[in-house]
Amino acid sequence: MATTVIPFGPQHPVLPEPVHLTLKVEDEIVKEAIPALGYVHRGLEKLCEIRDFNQMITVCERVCGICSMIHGACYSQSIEELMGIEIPDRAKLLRVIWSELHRMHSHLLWLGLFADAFGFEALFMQFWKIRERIMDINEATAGSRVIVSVNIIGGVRADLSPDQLRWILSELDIVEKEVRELQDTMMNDYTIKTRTVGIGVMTKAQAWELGAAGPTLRGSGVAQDMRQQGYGGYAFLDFEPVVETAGDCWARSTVRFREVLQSADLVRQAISKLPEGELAVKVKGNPPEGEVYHRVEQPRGECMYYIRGNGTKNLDRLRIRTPTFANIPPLLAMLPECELADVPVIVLSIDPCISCTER
Amino acid sequence: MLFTPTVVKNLLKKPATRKYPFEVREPFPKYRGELVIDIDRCIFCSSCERKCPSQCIAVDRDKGTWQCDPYACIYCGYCVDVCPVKCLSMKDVHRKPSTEKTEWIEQGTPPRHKKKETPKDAAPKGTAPVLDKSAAAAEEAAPAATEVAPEAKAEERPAAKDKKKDEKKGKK
Amino acid sequence: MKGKVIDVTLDNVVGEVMNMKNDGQRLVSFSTYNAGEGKIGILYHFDKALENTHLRLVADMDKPIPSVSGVYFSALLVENEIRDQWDVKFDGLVLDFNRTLLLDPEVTKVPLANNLKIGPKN
Amino acid sequence: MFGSFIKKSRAKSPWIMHFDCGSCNGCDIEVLACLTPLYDVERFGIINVGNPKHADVLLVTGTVNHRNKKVLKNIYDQMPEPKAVIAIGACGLTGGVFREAYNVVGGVDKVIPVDVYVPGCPAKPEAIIDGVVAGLAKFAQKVEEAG
Repeated sequence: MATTVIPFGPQHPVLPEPVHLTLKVEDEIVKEAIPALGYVHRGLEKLCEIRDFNQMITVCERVCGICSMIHGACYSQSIEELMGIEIPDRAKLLRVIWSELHRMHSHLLWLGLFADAFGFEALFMQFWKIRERIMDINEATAGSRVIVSVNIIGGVRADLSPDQLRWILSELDIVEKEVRELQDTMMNDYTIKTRTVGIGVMTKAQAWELGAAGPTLRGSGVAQDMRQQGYGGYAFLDFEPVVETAGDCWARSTVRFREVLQSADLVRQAISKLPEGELAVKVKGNPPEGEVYHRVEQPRGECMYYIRGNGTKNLDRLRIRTPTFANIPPLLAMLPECELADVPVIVLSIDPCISCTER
Repeated sequence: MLFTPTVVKNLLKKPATRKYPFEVREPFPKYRGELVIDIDRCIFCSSCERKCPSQCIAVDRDKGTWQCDPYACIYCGYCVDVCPVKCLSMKDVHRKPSTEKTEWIEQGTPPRHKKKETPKDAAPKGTAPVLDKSAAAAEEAAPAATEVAPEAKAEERPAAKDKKKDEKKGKK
Repeated sequence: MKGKVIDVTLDNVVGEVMNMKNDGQRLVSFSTYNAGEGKIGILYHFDKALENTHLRLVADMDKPIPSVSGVYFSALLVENEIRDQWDVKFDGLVLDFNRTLLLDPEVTKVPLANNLKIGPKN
Repeated sequence: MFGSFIKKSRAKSPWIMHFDCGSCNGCDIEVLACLTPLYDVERFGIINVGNPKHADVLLVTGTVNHRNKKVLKNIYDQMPEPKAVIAIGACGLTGGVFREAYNVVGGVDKVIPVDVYVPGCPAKPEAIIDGVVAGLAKFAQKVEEAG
């Protein structure tokens, strides 16, 4: 059988972002996939040499616009760990609230895009309509729809008033109700099941060995979520990772669907436990010499920051390992032996965030 | 088939669409929109310049200019937080799109320097070229406040300053 | 830094990584830093049940470093990235992009190894 | 007669294409949000297409780097005349916060001519709609000039 080479991307209608895959195809069956990255590479890790450590928060928030809050929180937590700062409990829980709101909107966004990938455009519109409520919460409470920019070293910049907390709770109830209405469609619809069940299967052992992260890992049956570490405000909350065992595209979408509901629950818990108090502590001096390794859970999985300070206001080294970077090797292992028509679905099932990957 | 109830529900409900350019929603008061400066209150301390993560602000203390590249600004609001005299603020509406890149230079009186710089000489330098460019841009959207204003500002500013001087004199 | 740090050398890095794999550890990623003049420090981060272990390798930048992508397939992207950012060669990379994973020929400076220029790619 | 009909329809129902250069996804999802029920730019007769050969207006988000500037140029060249380009977000205008990074060339206007600049980081859907409306005016003018 002759091999045909089909380029996938960089500009592809299914992918909002530029990534290129060279697919070697035999009779509509993909035999090999080779990625080509670098279309979004900016080189922001190097910026830590010319921006001071406070300004780097805004740069880190722009690693990825979808999970910007969590990048910012991860960076701030790393610097706080390096400098030995303990931030107020209220700031910790406020970070949790915004982080979980970000996770919700990211997952809803992904569920929409996923529906779009197999041609269910009405479902895409429905999910994005629900998502706008969360964007409104972000805009009203933090000042921007996407990049909320609430983190500072030592705490947070914005506060939530009791009125706003009540409003968030009522909006969350509406969001949860509307999401639950779509649960049956997403999990049991005949068309969706045909396009996702048994597609792109990855076993538990494979996922672990290839270093998959986040919902891709949990969809294969590994109960690992960085929030179990109890970093920041998660120490105050009850938390159980969401796990599915099938390891296919359906399992991964189900994990994300259930995580939307779980995040809503975490926001409620955080609001109920929100103590009164300061928003931030004063930070004096520069990050000392030393290194710090910090991991958080992003919507797409585990994100790792490695920071080396050198006693000046600029950092020596900032290394960001983002979840999609870890999920590309599993993707390369999933693609062979799938049908060409399933490629967009499988690529989207790892929730690719290319701007994260290439930084 | 399982999606049908949602479709029916959506069909019976009011449309979700916000008819944006025709009906503008009440903006959220906390929204970090367009950056504005009250140049008369600025003391040219350069705090905003140092703090800006995007390095888009340039303050010249000797000439008394405050310059910002609005197209590189990332609307983070750090300059607003750090400003000691609170002359910087952010509107709750976004900056309007334009068809030309314009420069944004504000001319104020530098502190302590006794050298009198009449705003009439200074205004054409920075703000006049902006004027005709933004005129083209302004025909569609509602006129952008800062760029279109210089004409008015150039006239207003001396008056404002005279008032202030008068006040000061009065106090003395 | 959280977790245990084990120092390794060029000779035993692949063996140590192999031990880690046999122990059921998951490769999280590598981190690199400048470890003095002409030297690169590489940290191999591993994770098992949320416990971290790190292997620290300090090596010369001009000598090839043995690749661990034969042990952990997922190491290939990181090693290619290090190849891009530091111009460090890896021996036995499964899929070698030869400094084209992220960068194009227009970038003539090695980004993270300061003040180092490179010639055209071959 | 037929020619004027096409001319009119072109200006009344422009097809847009969105290309993400190197954006952080912030502006990117805001552009997508414009297409969803709450903002719905299809009200203006706009259709989002995936093929540059069908497109009249190009929306570009994000910084330009050495690799994607070739893609951007290629896509721009494939679009039929007349065409309009709308650059969105601080990154698309100047490079934004990443201007000084080693792999960033700068704004979109360093590679292709830009008609409308939409500031913001990320630009709000409202701002993008304003930008698209301004871009359409410019596009209609270009169609008129092209005859």
